[in-house]
Parts: sequence; C-alpha cells; structure tokens
Amino acid sequence: MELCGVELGGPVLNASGTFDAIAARRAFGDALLERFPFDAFVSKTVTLGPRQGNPPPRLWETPAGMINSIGLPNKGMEGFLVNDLPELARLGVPLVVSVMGFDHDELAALVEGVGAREEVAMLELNVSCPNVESGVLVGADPAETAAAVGAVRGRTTKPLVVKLSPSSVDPAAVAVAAQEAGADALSLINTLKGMALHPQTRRPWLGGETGGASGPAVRAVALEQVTAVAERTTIPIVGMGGIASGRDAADFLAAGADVVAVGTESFRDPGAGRRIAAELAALGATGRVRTPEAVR
Amino acid sequence: MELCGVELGGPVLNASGTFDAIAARRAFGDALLERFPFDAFVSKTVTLGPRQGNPPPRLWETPAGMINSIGLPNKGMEGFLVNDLPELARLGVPLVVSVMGFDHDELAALVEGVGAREEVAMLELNVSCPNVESGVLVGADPAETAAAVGAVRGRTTKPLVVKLSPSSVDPAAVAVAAQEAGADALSLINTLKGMALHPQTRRPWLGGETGGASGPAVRAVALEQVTAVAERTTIPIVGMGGIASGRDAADFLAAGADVVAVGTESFRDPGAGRRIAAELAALGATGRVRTPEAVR
Amino acid sequence: MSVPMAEPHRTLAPPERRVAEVRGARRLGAYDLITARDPVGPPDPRPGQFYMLAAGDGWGGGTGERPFLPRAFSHAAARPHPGGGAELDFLLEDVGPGTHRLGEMGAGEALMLLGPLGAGFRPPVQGTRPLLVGGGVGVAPLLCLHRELGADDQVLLGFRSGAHAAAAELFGDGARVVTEDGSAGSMGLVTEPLAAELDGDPAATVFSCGPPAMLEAVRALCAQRGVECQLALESGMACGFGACFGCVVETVAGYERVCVDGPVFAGSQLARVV
Amino acid sequence: MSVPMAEPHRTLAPPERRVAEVRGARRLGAYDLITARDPVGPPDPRPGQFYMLAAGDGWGGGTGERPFLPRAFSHAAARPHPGGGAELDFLLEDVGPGTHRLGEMGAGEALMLLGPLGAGFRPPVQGTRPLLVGGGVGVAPLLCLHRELGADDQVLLGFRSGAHAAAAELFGDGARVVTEDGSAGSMGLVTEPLAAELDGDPAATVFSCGPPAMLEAVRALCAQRGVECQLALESGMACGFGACFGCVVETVAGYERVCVDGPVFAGSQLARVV
Ligand SMILES: Cc1cc2nc3c(=O)[nH]c(=O)nc-3n(C[C@H](O)[C@H](O)[C@H](O)COP(=O)(O)OP(=O)(O)OC[C@H]3O[C@@H](n4cnc5c(N)ncnc54)[C@H](O)[C@@H]3O)c2cc1C
Ligand SMILES: Cc1cc2nc3c(=O)[nH]c(=O)nc-3n(C[C@H](O)[C@H](O)[C@H](O)COP(=O)(O)OP(=O)(O)OC[C@H]3O[C@@H](n4cnc5c(N)ncnc54)[C@H](O)[C@@H]3O)c2cc1C
Ligand SMILES: Cc1cc2nc3c(=O)[nH]c(=O)nc-3n(C[C@H](O)[C@H](O)[C@H](O)COP(=O)(O)O)c2cc1C
Ligand SMILES: Cc1cc2nc3c(=O)[nH]c(=O)nc-3n(C[C@H](O)[C@H](O)[C@H](O)COP(=O)(O)O)c2cc1C
Ligand code: FES
Ligand code: FES
Repeated sequence: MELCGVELGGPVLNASGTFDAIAARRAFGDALLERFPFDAFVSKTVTLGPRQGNPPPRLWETPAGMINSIGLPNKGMEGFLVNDLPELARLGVPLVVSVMGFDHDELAALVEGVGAREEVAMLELNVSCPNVESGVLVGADPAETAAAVGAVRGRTTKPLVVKLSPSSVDPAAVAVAAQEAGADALSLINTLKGMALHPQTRRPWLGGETGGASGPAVRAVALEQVTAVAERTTIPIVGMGGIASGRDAADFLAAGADVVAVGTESFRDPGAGRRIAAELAALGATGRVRTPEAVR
Repeated sequence: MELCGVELGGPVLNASGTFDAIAARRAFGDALLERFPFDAFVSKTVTLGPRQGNPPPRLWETPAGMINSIGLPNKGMEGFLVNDLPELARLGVPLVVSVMGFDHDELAALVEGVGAREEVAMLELNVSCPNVESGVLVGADPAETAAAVGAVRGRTTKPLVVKLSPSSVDPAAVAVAAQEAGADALSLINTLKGMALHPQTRRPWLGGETGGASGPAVRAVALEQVTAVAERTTIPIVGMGGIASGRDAADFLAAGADVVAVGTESFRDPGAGRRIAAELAALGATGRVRTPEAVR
Repeated sequence: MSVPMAEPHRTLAPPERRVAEVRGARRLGAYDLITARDPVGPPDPRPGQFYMLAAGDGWGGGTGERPFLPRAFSHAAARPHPGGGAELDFLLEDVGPGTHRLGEMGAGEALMLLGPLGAGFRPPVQGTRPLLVGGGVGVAPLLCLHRELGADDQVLLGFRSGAHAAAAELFGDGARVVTEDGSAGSMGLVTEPLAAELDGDPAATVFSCGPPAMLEAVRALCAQRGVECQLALESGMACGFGACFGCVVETVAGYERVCVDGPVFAGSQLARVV
Repeated sequence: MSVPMAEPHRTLAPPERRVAEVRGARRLGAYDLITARDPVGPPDPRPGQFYMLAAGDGWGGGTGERPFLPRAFSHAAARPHPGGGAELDFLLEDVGPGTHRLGEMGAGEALMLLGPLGAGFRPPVQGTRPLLVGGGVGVAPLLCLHRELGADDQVLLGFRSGAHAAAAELFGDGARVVTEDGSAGSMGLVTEPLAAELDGDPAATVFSCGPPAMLEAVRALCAQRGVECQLALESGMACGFGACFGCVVETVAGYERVCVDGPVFAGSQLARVV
C-alpha cells in the first residue's frame, strides 16, 4: 500500500511524540529493528530552535487515558538533522518528520530544511500552536491553517500532512481549508485540552498547568472528527486517538481513515503497533489509500 | 448556601437530562424524597413543541464513559408545565428548568412561559444547538450566544444559567459573552461530540449517528474548561463533567465552580449525588458561591 | 410529590446502589447461576422485574476497557432472608464483558446491586390459563413466575442446544423443551408447540421472554388468535430507573422506556418486536 | 541504525510487553514481596534497572478508575530460570492504586511485564569500597547489587519503623539498620552512619536509592567530601523506554529522562534531588 505515493508495508504508524526510536533502540537493541512496530516512523515535533519542554510533573493518569504537558522538548532543527535523522534513516521504514513553527518564517525554514533531506519521506505540520500575533490557535481556524499551509507549500515537493487540532468548532472546515491550501494528507486528532489538580494542594498538577488528553478516553471524540473530516475532504487521512486494538483501528479505517497511528497505547506496550496490525489483519481489514487529488 | 439568590441545602445538583425524578419516584417510592440525592433539581431540557427523540440505539459504552444520542425527547413546554412541573414542585428542592429553542422566538416563549411559573427557581438555557439559519452551533460562538441570551433576558426576572457547549475553540470567550448579555450563572460542560461504530457492520451504532460523550473520560477536559471560564468571568459556575466522587467535586470547586452537577455517575448509582456530597463534606470542601454582579 | 398510582406488579427499590455478597455460583449447562444476598432490598420483587448488577472489583479497566455501566438481569428466584433483605438467583449467559465478569464471580465477592426495577408480569386474564414461553436465558424471569403461579401453568421452553436446555431442569418436570438442534427435547422452535397449544385451546394468557425474533413470533401468533400476551423485553440500558432515556423501544404510543414502562409490555402495545 | 555504544550497565529488553506469571507472594513487614516468572526476558538484568508492571486483570476500571498505565519497579533479585527467562523478585510498598493491586496478586495470576529498562549501577571507582545506602522500599535495587558485589560492600539501611525494617532481613546479617522511631536498629536517619563512615574513610563509592529527601542528603554529603555517588531516582512514568518524555528530572545538563538516561545518575549530574 502507499500513502501520498510513499510505499508502506502496512497501515499502522506511530503518533508523533509517542515513540522515540533512538531511545527505544538503547533499551531494546537490534530486536527493535527486527520487530519494528510501525510501518512508517513519525518523529516527535521538531521546532526551529531547541526547546527544553515544560517543567515536571509532565504526566497525569486519567480514567482510561492520560494528560501530558511535555511541551515539545527537542534539539531544534539543526540538532535533529545532524544527530537524529541519520539514526532514524536506518530504521528501514519511511520517515515522517513533524514540524511546528511559531510564525510562517519559522515554519518555512523548517519545511525547507527538513524537506531537503533525502531521508525524509513526508512532513507533518503540527498546527496546534497559537499564532504569536493574533493569539488564535492556528489549527482551530480555517483561515489561519490555510495561511500556514500556503506559506510553506512551495518550500518542498514532499508530501505535506497537516495535523489538525481537535479544539475547533468544525474540524472539517479546517480540513477543507488545509486541503485547498495544498495539504497532501490530514492527520487527526491531536490531544484534547485537559487539566488535573494536585490531590493535596489542588493547584494545577502539571508543570505546564494544562495539558493534552489522550488514550482510549478520547477515542469516541476522535472517531467522530475523522468521520466528519473524511466526509468533506478527498486527500488521505491518518486517523488516531485512543487506538488500542485492531478493532479500534478497523473503526477508524471504516470511518474514512486511510492509515492509523498509535500513540498512548505504545506507552503501555512498545509492541502495540505490531499487535494492532496483526489484529487488524485478522479482522480482514486493510488500510484504504485514496490517491491525493494532485501529487506534487 | 445560595446560588444566584436561591437557597440551596448543599452544592450538589444533577446534570440536566440525567435524572428523571418522576420516573425515579415510580421505582423508588417515597424513599426517593426522603433521601433525595440533589440539592436542586434540574429538569431534562424542555423544547417548545414535544419531541420523540432519536431512534434507538441511543447508548454506547466507552472506556470510562458513554455516548448518548437521546435527542431531547420531551413533552414540550405545555406538557411539561401541565403534567410534570406540579410533580417536581413536590421534591422539596429548588427547581431549575432547562430549555432549548431553535430560534430566538421559541427561546423567548419558553423563557417567558416557564419563568412565569412560581414553582421554577431558575432557568437554564441549553445553547448546544445549531442556529437554524446560519447552521452555526450557538453555544460555540460568542456572538450567537450573546444574541440568544439578549433575546430572552427581558422575558423573566428569574436567574438565567447559560449551559455552555464544550465544542468551542475558546469556551471562556463564549462565557464572557453570555455574562455580558445578562446571564446570571454559567454551567459546563455539556457532552463532547463523539461517535461509535457497530462492531459487525461498522456503520454508525447510534440512531442519531453521532452522540455526546460523558462520564469520567471527559473529566480532565471539563476541569480545564471550568478553570478557563472561572478566570474570565465573575458570575457563579455550575461545574460538571465526569464527577464521580467527592474528590472530583472538590477539584471542580477548586477550579472555580460554585456548585457541581452529577450526570453519568447517577446512572451507575441513583444515590451518587448524596454519596458525593458526603465525601465532599468529609474532605472539608464546601461550595463557594460568588454573588452575581447584578441580581435581577 | 403525589402518591403514584398503586402498581402491584412493581415492588419498590431502595434509591441507591448497595453491596450484595455473592453466596454461590455454579455452572448450569451453557449458563452461570449465581446467588447473591441482597442485604436491604425487598424480599418480594415481582417476576419480570430486574436488577442492575456490576462486580465490585474488576469491572472494566485494563485492556478489556469495558464494562463501565451496570448490566440488567431479571432475578430467576427470590427468597426472603431471615436476617433481612433477600437471597436472589440470577441466570447469566456470557455474551460480552459484563456477563463474562459476573459469570466468573465466586462466593464472598462484592456485587453492586440496584433494584428491583421496572414493572413485572401482571396476573393472567381472568378465566385463562397461563402459558409461559421462554427462549434461552430468557427463561430466567419465567422461573419465578412459574413458582408463583403454582402448578396451574404450562411451560414451553426453547433452547439452541442441549447445553442450553440444562436450564430447563430449574422448572422441574412440568416444562416442555424444544431445541433447535434436537439435542434435548423435541427438535424445532418453541413457537411450534405454542401454536399447537393455542389452536387447541385459545383461553390462555401468554407470558414470554427470550430473543427478539422469538418474542416477535410469539406476539404475532397471539395477535392473530386474539390471545393476550405479556412480553418481557430487553434493551441496552445505562441506568435502569428511567433517568437516561436510553433504553427506549418503539410502541404504538411512541418510544417508551423499557426500564420504567417495561420491561414487561402487553403484545398489543407493540407493532413489532425488533 | 548504528550500533549504540556498548552499555555494560544496561541489559537489553525484548521490545514488547509480555505475560509473566506470579509464582509467589508474601508479606514482608510493611511490604509485599512478589516473585514472577519472566518467560523470555534476559536472565541478567543489571542492579538498578527496572521493569514496568501491570496486573493482567483488574488493572483500573470500576469505581477506582486508575491505574491505566503500568508502574515502574526495580527488581530486588533476578535468577536465571532453567526453562529460559528469569525469575524476578519485586519489593512493593502500597502507596496507591497500582502498588495496591500488584501487592494483592497471588500465585498463578498474570503479570504484564516489560524490561529490564534503564541504566543500572556502574562499578565502583577503582580503589574505593562500595557503600550501599538504602531508604524504605528503595532498598530493593540495592539487594541485587549487594549480592553481586559479594562481601566487599557495606550496607546502611534506613526505615520509618520496625515494620518497614523487616526488609533488612533480605540482606542477611551484614546490614546496619536505623529507624526513625528507633523500633529497630538504632534511632535516626541513615545519613548519620553514612557521614560517620565517610569521615572515617572517604575512599568509597556510594550507591543509593530511597526517598528524594534522603537522596538529596546523600548527594550533598558525598559532594562535600568529594565522594562519588550513584543515585537511583524515581519519577512518574508513562512508558519506561524513553517514548513519552514524561519522566524528566532536572540535571546540570538540562532535563533528562529518568527511564533511559537513568534511573541511576551520578551525584555530580544533579544540582539537587527534588
Ligand atoms: C430487563 C432485562 C433483563 C435481563 N435479564 C437477563 C438475565 O436474566 N440473564 C442474562 O444473561 N441476561 C439478561 N439480560 C441481558 C443482559 O443485560 C445483557 O446480556 C448484558 O447487558 C450484556 O452485557 P455484556 O457486557 O455481557 O455484553 P455487551 O457487549 O455489553 O452486550 C452485547 C450487546 O451490546 C452491543 N455492544 C457491543 N459493544 C457495545 C458498547 N460499547 N456499547 C453498547 N453496546 C455494545 C453488542 O453489539 C451486543 O448487542 C437482561 C436485559 C434486560 C434489559
Ligand atoms: C525506576 C523506578 C523504580 C521503582 N522501584 C520501586 C520498587 O522497587 N518498589 C516500589 O514499591 N516502588 C518502586 N518505584 C515506585 C513505584 O513506581 C510507585 O510507587 C508507583 O508507580 C506508584 O503507583 P500507585 O498507583 O501505587 O500510586 P500513585 O497514586 O500512582 O502514585 C503516587 C504518586 O502519584 C501521584 N498521583 C496521584 N494521582 C495521580 C494521577 N492521576 N496521575 C499521576 N500521578 C498521580 C501522587 O500524588 C503520588 O505522588 C519505582 C519507581 C521508579 C521510577
Ligand atoms: C506524551 C505525548 C506527547 C505527544 N507529543 C506530540 C508531538 O510532539 N507532536 C504532535 O503532533 N503530537 C503529539 N502528541 C499527540 C499524539 O501524536 C496523538 O495525536 C494523540 O496522543 C492522540 O493519540 P493517542 O490517543 O493514540 O495517544 C503527543 C501525545 C502524547 C501522549
Ligand atoms: C443520557 C444523557 C442525557 C443528557 N441530556 C441532556 C439534556 O437534556 N440537556 C442538557 O443540557 N444536557 C444533557 N446532558 C448533558 C449532561 O447534563 C452533562 O452536561 C454531561 O453529561 C456531562 O456530565 P457527566 O459527565 O457527569 O455526565 C445529557 C447527558 C447524558 C449522558
Ligand atoms: S436505562 Fe436509563 S432510562 Fe431506561
Ligand atoms: S517514562 Fe516515558 S520517557 Fe521516561
């Protein structure tokens, strides 16, 4: 099968920020490569400059899920391209690099810099960030999203996946705007905004005060948004949000996703991606891949 | 304690649509009145005309929660005022009547008709419905919400609680708009939009195709929205979403709610409201009641 | 509140969930039969009423995720307990995560319980003989009805196979058994002996519980013959006491809640059982 | 991928969760000691490494809701198993829903297990004697380190009370015990005999695990005296293998992940233990 012209061995990816293949290699050695759990590897979101991320605690366990306030720690584009990308290129699966810029110039520099590297098969734009000028959450607003996609579309010939924010009144409208601005595929959902209080002090528990909710608890919300987006767009969809079994994955494919991504479930079991792919195959479901309207 | 000038025996209400005191009376008899689980009773949402609601199935169980597509079945305002209100008036706790109108005229008729009844202590406006003309979800939009509140504010002297929709980019902005348009209190969150597929056919399971997610799975999202709304408004807040224990209730009070409402947890135990109130008292937490800026 | 109309077929429940204790559990062919001590509930739930049950521990979570909500079960028998409350028998068929967990419970475990709920079977029409028609695990509420009616009734039970027909032993000798595969009793569907019975003597009131297709066949058979029937329906439930409006079934008067308006409905209330 | 630098203190783990079987469980004073058969994992995890554990059944759900994620535990002992894999001992303190559920597990139950993970203790600095300093349930990773070092080490263990000090029996006679309330060993904090030891002879490498306040005191004591120390830290974890970036601790080089960059850190990497 293929996604935006990129050959895939199967329909199960990891969700950005939920699997660090380099760290996992340290823990699991070569066995990780022999039994790599995903059909493509999506990097944690890379920003232009390096980021430390939020202060701990960064995790809170919820009923059937969790909230994180990790805060996008990463080495910045240079550090990523120099140190990490050569390592990731040896995984043996196509690489998708997730990028986030805090303005269009940053985003353009990222797309151009990352897109120029031959190891990179696709780029994912994480638009779940505020516009630094307007304060509007880019991914929640059709016009802002279209502007961001438009600003970078010309900077690479590689497929661009736009990762939608779930905190929008109408995610399908944002999706349509992204498609019209030149996105090759869409991925959703990102985490829902959530919060937890310290059991004793009742002050915010997370170092980032608020965080993002993920896991089985958000699955029904994700499935609804994937359905709504699939009804109004024609480009491929990477569906995610609480997928923990082949049956869940089959639901997302039936709702209109072409491939799925596994996030939180990998925390409970690093082999979850392979297990889910096997369960999906046993159900007779395979990923559908729609051809993007225009392949650039 | 009091809420918008209405005396309450404690800070635990039911969430609209999650407790039918008349049906419960048939099942539990007088013991229900002797051990009534809530400090005020909020009716299921009443519309101007009667509604059958959505076809079954209307329920889907999710990890740590559920989705419903009940579809607001109700007798309509006349049926409610004639048949149900006299029964509810005998519960011995203040009554809050939830109303929804599909345009401003309907809403105004509801607020006037219901507000005129002396049995009614407060009204709750359920604005989680589309504007029939623009298609915009009223409660997701500050201007639409302000217009709806403005259209009915003059129709009653009773306190108006506006129940916010969680499907907004910025619930606090909607809350501010509601307050400025004359709301006396705010309640949140309503259910999140969600969906489930039939395990065999993979067609939408719910008769209404999509539904609303509730229960512990949405608690973290609810707590974040209550916090955000409390930071930007001054009128009282009825906090709800996944509350299942006194500890959860204490979190919502700490986040800025003045009282809490229990929904889905009552399905697992009709006595949940009393249990939660007792647990809350044992934690030493009580509802805070802020005085509305202007009591009308 | 005004006193509601007396409802003889509806025994009232305490208005909160309570912890019952599992007293015994045994396998009965394809089913599980569990006995629980309800510490404070009424000793006399009506046949056809039901309880919402959940395991105190191990109810959902983990990789199985569900159940989250309690599940509805008709009591198959209820005995007053000398120490107060009642001892209740439930017959369970493992069809999913909830029934699976309940079926594996053992003596001493905590069972969360609410009930009795709903409206049970009403008395037979004067001058008619009661005819009990059960299918599969739907025989459960007919067992206590059978015991209450004494020897005056006739019992027709249909099962998929002999393993399921093991539940018929609870009814003693009087019950006629048919199985779909002929591995116990005669081969066929329970509606066949029912039709023969009614054709022989239509002065009957039919009480029935079982899978929807069977109930629909029973309803149609009785309707054709002008025989009154009372059908105990099932429906996915969240609460069991009328709070959620989730369990509705289409009746001739519109949607009604199976949990408060039923679960027992007169055949004449239903255009079709689906 | 390029072969990573050989890391002698890090035994590799199979890259997926597996089902281990609980072989035995016993109460040890205030703690639970459970033994599990890991069917396919390495027989030689390094002292200071850890496993992510979850119960196969009854992990979350119900009214307790949590846990959802697995929990981190250092093995207190590991024995190669003749049939392959390893037999692992874990010492557990019940501090919340996860440790509570694990502590009530009995023989035959399924334990979901991933590991060994993280980097364990490194060898002592040449020419120094190993000094093991444990506090509370933090004695667990020191037990296997103690056994590996043979009789060459000195062991200092601090506990809240005599019930907790029961864990000292695992170390045999050699360990010096202090308790906060004096109900076992001498009264005081474990840092007091540590300071005396180091003042007597600073040619030591300190290996320590215990509550943050104790680790910070150990770090400061060692730093003042120029003594190398290795501290096994704890942190809330979601994954245990570097995937979530949730378990970070502040080091002199910025935030580092306890699960892959630790859990054992050199005292010099930390400005403070919080
Ligand atoms: C009044 C009444 C009395 C009853 N008496 C008995 C009795 O005496 N004995 C007995 O064995 N049973 C009885 N039942 C049926 C019993 O309640 C159900 O079998 C039980 O609820 C099934 O729960 P489960 O978790 O085992 O299976 P589930 O999987 O919950 O139920 C199976 C059904 O639910 C659907 N389903 C699957 N996933 C979901 C989901 N996530 N959300 C919602 N639905 C889903 C399936 O498609 C299937 O239709 C009675 C039901 C009622 C209403
Ligand atoms: C490398 C390592 C090795 C360890 N080795 C051992 C060992 O050998 N033996 C042992 O007993 N323990 C060990 N621990 C500690 C053990 O992992 C914790 O005690 C365990 O995770 C606690 O889980 P719990 O569910 O019992 O309690 P929890 O309630 O999860 O943990 C208690 C802590 O979490 C906080 N908390 C409460 N609610 C939440 C929530 N919803 N989300 C997030 N945090 C919350 C509490 O405030 C408290 O700080 C080790 C930890 C690490 C990192
Ligand atoms: C700890 C954690 C870190 C994440 N980091 C990122 C990130 O860097 N970039 C991104 O686009 N999404 C990130 N996400 C969101 C996931 O990619 C995914 O959209 C979300 O978790 C829903 O899927 P899940 O329920 O399967 O986890 C992160 C999620 C988690 C839980
Ligand atoms: C079955 C069901 C029916 C509901 N009906 C209504 C309704 O009629 N009007 C309304 O404003 N909210 C309705 N709600 C939303 C609840 O009032 C509440 O906002 C939501 O369920 C979150 O709270 P919870 O998680 O405690 O259930 C309904 C919720 C459920 C689960
Ligand atoms: S199950 Fe809730 S109304 Fe019937
Ligand atoms: S626990 Fe996930 S990175 Fe350490």
